[in-house]
Amino acid sequence: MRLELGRIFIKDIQFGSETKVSNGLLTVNKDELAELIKEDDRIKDVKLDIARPGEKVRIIPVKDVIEPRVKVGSKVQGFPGVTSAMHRVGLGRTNILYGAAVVTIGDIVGMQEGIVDMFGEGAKWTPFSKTFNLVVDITPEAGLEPHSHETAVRLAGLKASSYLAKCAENMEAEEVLVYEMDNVAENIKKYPDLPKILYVEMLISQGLLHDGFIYGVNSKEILPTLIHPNEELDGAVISGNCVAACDKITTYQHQNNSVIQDLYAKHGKELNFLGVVLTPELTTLEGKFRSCEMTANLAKMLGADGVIVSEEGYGNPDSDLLIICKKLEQEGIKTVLITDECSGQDGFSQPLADTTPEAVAVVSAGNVSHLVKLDPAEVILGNIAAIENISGGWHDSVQEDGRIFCELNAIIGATSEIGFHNVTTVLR
Amino acid sequence: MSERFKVVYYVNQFFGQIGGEDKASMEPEVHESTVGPALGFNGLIKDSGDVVATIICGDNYFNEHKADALEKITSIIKKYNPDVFVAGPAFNAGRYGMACGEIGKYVFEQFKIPVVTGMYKENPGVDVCRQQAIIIETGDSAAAMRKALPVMAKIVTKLVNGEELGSPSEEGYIPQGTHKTVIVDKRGSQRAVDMMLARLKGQEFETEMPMPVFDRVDPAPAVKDIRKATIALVTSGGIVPVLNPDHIESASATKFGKYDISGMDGLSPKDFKTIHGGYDPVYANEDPNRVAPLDILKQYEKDGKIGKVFENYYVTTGTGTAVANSVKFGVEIGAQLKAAGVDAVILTST
Amino acid sequence: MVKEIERYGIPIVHIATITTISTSVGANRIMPAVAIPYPVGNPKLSPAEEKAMRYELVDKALKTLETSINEQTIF
Amino acid sequence: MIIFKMFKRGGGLMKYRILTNNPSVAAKYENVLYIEGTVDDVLVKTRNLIQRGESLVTHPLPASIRMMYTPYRSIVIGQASGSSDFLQLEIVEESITKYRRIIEYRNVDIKNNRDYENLDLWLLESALYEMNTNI
Repeated sequence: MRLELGRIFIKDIQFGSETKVSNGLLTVNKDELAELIKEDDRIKDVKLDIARPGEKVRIIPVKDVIEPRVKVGSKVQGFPGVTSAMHRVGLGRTNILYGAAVVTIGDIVGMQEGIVDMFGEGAKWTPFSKTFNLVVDITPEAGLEPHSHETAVRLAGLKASSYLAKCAENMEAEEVLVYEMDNVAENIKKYPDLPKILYVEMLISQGLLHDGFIYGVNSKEILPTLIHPNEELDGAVISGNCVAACDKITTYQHQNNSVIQDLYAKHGKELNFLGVVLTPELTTLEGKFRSCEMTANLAKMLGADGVIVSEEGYGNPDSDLLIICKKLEQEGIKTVLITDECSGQDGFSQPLADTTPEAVAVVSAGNVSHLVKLDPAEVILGNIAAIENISGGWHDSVQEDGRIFCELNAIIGATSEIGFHNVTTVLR
Repeated sequence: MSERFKVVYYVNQFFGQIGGEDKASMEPEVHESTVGPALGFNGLIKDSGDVVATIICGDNYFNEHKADALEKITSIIKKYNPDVFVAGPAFNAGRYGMACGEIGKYVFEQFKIPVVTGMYKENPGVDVCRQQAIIIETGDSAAAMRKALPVMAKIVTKLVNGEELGSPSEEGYIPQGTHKTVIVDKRGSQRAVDMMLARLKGQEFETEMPMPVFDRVDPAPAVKDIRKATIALVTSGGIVPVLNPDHIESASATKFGKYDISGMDGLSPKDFKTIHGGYDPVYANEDPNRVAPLDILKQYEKDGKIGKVFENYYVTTGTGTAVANSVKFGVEIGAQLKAAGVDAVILTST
Repeated sequence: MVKEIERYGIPIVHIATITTISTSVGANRIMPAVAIPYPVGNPKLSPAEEKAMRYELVDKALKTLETSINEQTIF
Repeated sequence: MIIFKMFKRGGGLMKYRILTNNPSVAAKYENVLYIEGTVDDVLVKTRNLIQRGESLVTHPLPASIRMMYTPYRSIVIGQASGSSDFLQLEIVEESITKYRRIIEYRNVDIKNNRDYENLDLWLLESALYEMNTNI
């Protein structure tokens, strides 16, 4: 399977009369996009804004982040099984408005969370301070029940991303990344001496605001599934997860899954990348045992020498991570886990994340309780009161000088457990 | 820092060149000269700072008159208003280490200035102040002085300049035990791939979330004749006299209780109850022997099947994994049992 | 705690419910307890039965102390 | 009132209960052990029952830190299995430790109570659905 990702570098976004890209400037026809989003009769109104890196803008509460992309030469556009009919992804050519992102915001059931600061201290902690963001804030029709509300927000973001990139279908890409991999059998023949590595990506799969989707199928409905890494890189997996700001996997992070990218970078050279297993993080213990057992079995069947396991969320998924690790290590398969930790605001508590003797190789994506002080913003996109509800915010977290104390867990992507960001902890 | 920084230095009677054990009871005195290690230290910081005062205090005096000593030291510090406080190094000297630790912790908390000391890693003073002070890891004797002082001087200079310290191993200090969140060059996924490859190649790798390591101890020899043995009863199940006279905490206790049970023939619910926060107390409160089987042990004693039940019963609270404090309790309880000639122990956990 | 006491050369039996934890913290003589809230009791039994059961448990505990072992043993 | 039925493998009904401090759950389901108290109280009660040999059907913790600040929690407990399951005992113990550490510096968010009642109910129903599909 060969996938080409053509990058068209975006260096600014502005509203204008026509949606187009020229010399790195993405111009967006606001009315046209708004009309498109309002085609969904669950949506009463939509507000569109732009947030650029360095601007004193705070976006809150962020629901999802999506990278604008277009499938070149394809009649069917959009996310398969979600915003379009099922179609093949993971091969052919996809053009990307690289450096741009759609950011959806708005509250569903008082569960506001997730800050993206485009400037100052806060910008350091989120990867989405570096993208030019088109911010989509919908107002639902009165009385819309939360499940539908969540769906409407999710689809609005995905549709907006496809809309923005449509104009780039026939553009010349400035950089083309090629992701190509033979089938497992061929690869083993080709690279007999390279260690075979599988990637297990765990997904929160627990109900409203706690779901992920694979080709539109809710991940809580699946058994652990083996997919080609290219499928995920090309839009097969999207986020419906509106909690866990710091350690959820946004759609953007699925499209650019960093573990997949970094394994690909060494594929055929230092390792043999077997593929991706998507594993649901369920609520029942029985479900957890089943998923973990089957995940370990898939790794065994594929002859994996090593498995990198990434978690999503904190709390009950820690148990899944532990059990998968234990089962794999007992089979003699070496694991590396990526997770985050809670070692208290002062960092002095022993992290509890995952303590099983088998977890000998763990990457820490940071302390979720680490305190940061955010400088005052000039523009708030969204709702400043939401900071009080943000995980990490508390009643007096807004200071008189406008600065905000918050824990890292309030910041989108801060402690990404797919290792998307550069945060970690060190012992001092 | 354009101005020169000021250091107040603390040493004991020995390093203060007053005398040995015979002078260990001396009260704190202050010298505006640099004495002992303070002299060497002053030479190492001479480009940017000065030791403005050396405090010399007897180890015994400090440990026996802690409040007085701290009060005197406080007034000295107020007078000289230093930018940083340095104590020791104490190497493996226990009383000196405790003094450096207690004073270091106190000064840090009262004056909010950096505190630097030096100790051998097993010095009991380490645990006293590791979170407050930067403790240079030294050798176990004064022979390590020449190595320790430059390390201390370097760290002191960094701290007064507001520079961030590197890792404990780079800088030579004992980890404070904090997990500091930092931004690094490589993203997490890349670190994971590198760690995986290192693991598979059998190379060394460093996990970013180390587990507590438990050492092992050889099994003690079996009791030769149980009928003559003194058996002690210990529990982590939180069964204490009903008024909980020692105020033992309901979880992760910071102390243990020791109660004379020699006159009892069991743990009566009238006299004992559980304060453990980790389980439903109903059953233990109905009959505390369900947690610590004193009733049966006493019956064994009466029947002559064991020598006797040790007169003191020991109790703390904790689940199996709360390690740090339980080590300390084990050391103290073990010492007392050993001294009392106890032959064997039954420990129950909830 | 177990280990530190044993370090003085005093044999010690650890009666614990989650024996896996007892193993990992380094106890050598380990005996499974009845349940966390009543390691050496059982409220479902009559008082006489319960006492008899506890008698047996203590008997077993004392036997572990009389047994020579070379490694961690769950009795 | 709904009695949620959970079947045993090989037929028959398995006894189970929902431990909850959420009035909406108590109002909707019959086999509920309602706890008038905090999430911490629900967790402690769960622990006590597991320590007595009942079995943990759903995990005591939510899947994110954000959810830990919410004031309601519903946990499904199955009938006594007869023997204590170490893993369940450890999960429930560790859940309490984690919960308390996360909540240490925080006040539980009660401004959005109605929403949280509903959210907890929906998440519970998602779990019940998950249980029901595994027969």
